[in-house]
Amino acid sequence: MTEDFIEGPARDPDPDAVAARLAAEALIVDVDGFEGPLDVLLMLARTQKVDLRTISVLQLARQYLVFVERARELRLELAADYLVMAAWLAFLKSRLLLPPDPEEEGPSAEDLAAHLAFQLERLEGMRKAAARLMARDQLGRDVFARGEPEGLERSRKVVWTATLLDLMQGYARLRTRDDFRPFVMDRKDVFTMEAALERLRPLIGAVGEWTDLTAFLPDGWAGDPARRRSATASTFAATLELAKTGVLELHQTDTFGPIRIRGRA
Amino acid sequence: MTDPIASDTLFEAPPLAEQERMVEAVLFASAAPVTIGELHARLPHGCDAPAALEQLAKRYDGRGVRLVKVGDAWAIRTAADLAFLMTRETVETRKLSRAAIETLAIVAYHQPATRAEIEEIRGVSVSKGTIEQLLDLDWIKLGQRRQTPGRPVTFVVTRAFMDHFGLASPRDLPGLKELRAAGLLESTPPPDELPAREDDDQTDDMFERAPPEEEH
Amino acid sequence: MTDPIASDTLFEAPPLAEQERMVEAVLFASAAPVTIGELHARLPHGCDAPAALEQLAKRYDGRGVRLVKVGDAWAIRTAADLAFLMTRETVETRKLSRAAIETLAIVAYHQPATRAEIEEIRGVSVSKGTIEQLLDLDWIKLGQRRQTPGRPVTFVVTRAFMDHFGLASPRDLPGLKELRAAGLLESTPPPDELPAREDDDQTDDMFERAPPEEEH
Repeated sequence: MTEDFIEGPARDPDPDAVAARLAAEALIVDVDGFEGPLDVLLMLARTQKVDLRTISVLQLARQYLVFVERARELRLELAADYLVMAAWLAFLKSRLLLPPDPEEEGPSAEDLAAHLAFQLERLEGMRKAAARLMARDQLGRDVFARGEPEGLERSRKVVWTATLLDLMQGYARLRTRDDFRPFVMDRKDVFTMEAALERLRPLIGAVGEWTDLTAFLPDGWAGDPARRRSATASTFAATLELAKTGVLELHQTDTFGPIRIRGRA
Repeated sequence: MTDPIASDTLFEAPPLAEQERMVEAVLFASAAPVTIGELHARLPHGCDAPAALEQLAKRYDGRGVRLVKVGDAWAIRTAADLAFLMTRETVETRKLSRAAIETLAIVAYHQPATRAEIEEIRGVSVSKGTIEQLLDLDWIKLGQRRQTPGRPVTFVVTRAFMDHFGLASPRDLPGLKELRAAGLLESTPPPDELPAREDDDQTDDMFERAPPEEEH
Repeated sequence: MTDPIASDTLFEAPPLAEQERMVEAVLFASAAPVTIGELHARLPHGCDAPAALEQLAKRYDGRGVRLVKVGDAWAIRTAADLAFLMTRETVETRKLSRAAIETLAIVAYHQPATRAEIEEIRGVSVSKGTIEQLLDLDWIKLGQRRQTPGRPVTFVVTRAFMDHFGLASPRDLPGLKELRAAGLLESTPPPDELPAREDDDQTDDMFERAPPEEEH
């Protein structure tokens, strides 16, 4: 719509400056309709009525600066992009007007102008391409897919596999597992020598008479044969240990006869 | 002549070949079968939908798609003999879980085996899913009920199991001694532990009271 | 001969006429384009899908529906000249904004294109909503990251885009040759001091390294 608005005044036979001014005014009315400064520049470039390759960037810069000036007069708020472009174009304009400075490094004013023209041409090219793309026959508008598709299914089937080796190894693993159960000592029915020593040491000092070893078995260890065996063995071992240190004496009258002990205080 | 607009713009109906094209496009794009009435409403004035349909049906004769009548409406459908092309199976191979392999091995070596027996040997409970998977695979099946209190069901291996594992009979499963000789038992248990589990006897044993061989 | 199972086991492809029927059925059944790979996966072993497609395309020449190529896939679509019959099927799509249309065109003609490149060409920043809308429509998708500092993501057009606009390949984009001849698709870094957007300037044109086509 904006485009139509511009095309009108641009047809005016008046010189470019007038057309540009009119165009700029038209632009200002609808600045929201523009997609950034490049878009505005492209619109202004069209008012020059020449191929974008031969456009006068100097004139374009003037047109744009007029556009920005008018926008300010009308107190329209312009986005920062537009002002940055205005500043840059003012700079470009001055460089294009001055003779080139041989000391100056970087791109020449002509290079910068040429690139701007390229950008405009490229944007124009993309716009035309987009229009041609949208003018193609479109699916759902001009051509149609099957309305009632029957569908292509892709089902996934899982095949489970195992080999005979897996089977045998699995069985072997099971059948040998019990054979290798870790050995656990049965501690419930074992009276250790440490326990016997601990028990005897405080008692032995008070024993002045020969006393049968079995009298020193702890309570609850004399009944059950397994427990009795364990307690007897450990108590005997403890007495030997204590005899070695000289705190008690042992006495046995004959083979398998009762073992008697007494303290040596 | 009843439709003034159509007859104004197109005094003549398009040729039948063109009508056939139109019917073809409409049926193709329509989300539901189309009745003759609807066709007449959509086609240019003066078209003969039944005639166009008849031509189209002839054209599709023997093709990959057919013109079919659904009630009083018409639709294009793929030929029934090509239905197999519409589903495509992708096969994924997965290794059986350890639980499933062990359960299967127990059934194979001890069949008929009850669930309680499987659990006793594995030392853990057997999930329902594992048994179901093996039943699904057709590698085990229900045997006769055990004649003990509770009459528990037993499991036996199938013909499909033997086919898969390349066994002529469950007797062909190697015994523990052979497994050991083959190096499948990683280490040798202490000698005096062994006689207690006369494994080979045991495994052979079960085939003496041979499981009912299934007919497949 | 037509028995798929028999031909599968004999490793003998059905005759070309039968393959053509099969391709016809598969393409009719699907609303989306079907790739050559998918066709081969569905057809019996040894089938020559491109040959069958060629025959099928000839058969449908001038009919109410057409065989159309969409990248490496094929689809059956109604003939565009019959669009006037399809008012009932027409999908009212939300009108795309100018920004979205231009962004789409830039991605299509310059793909893979980074966001910075799109902005450089349009001279204005691209709103997130625009990219999202195009992604939603499944007309653009993420391509490979550009191997430049920051590894920016790139966008490429999809098969759905080509399907929608009836493009057999990205080379068929309208005006592509002219744009390229005019040097407008080349990467031309702006000289310093231009108030241009930061870009990473590798607008290689897309046809040198085609984007990976997705499976459907």
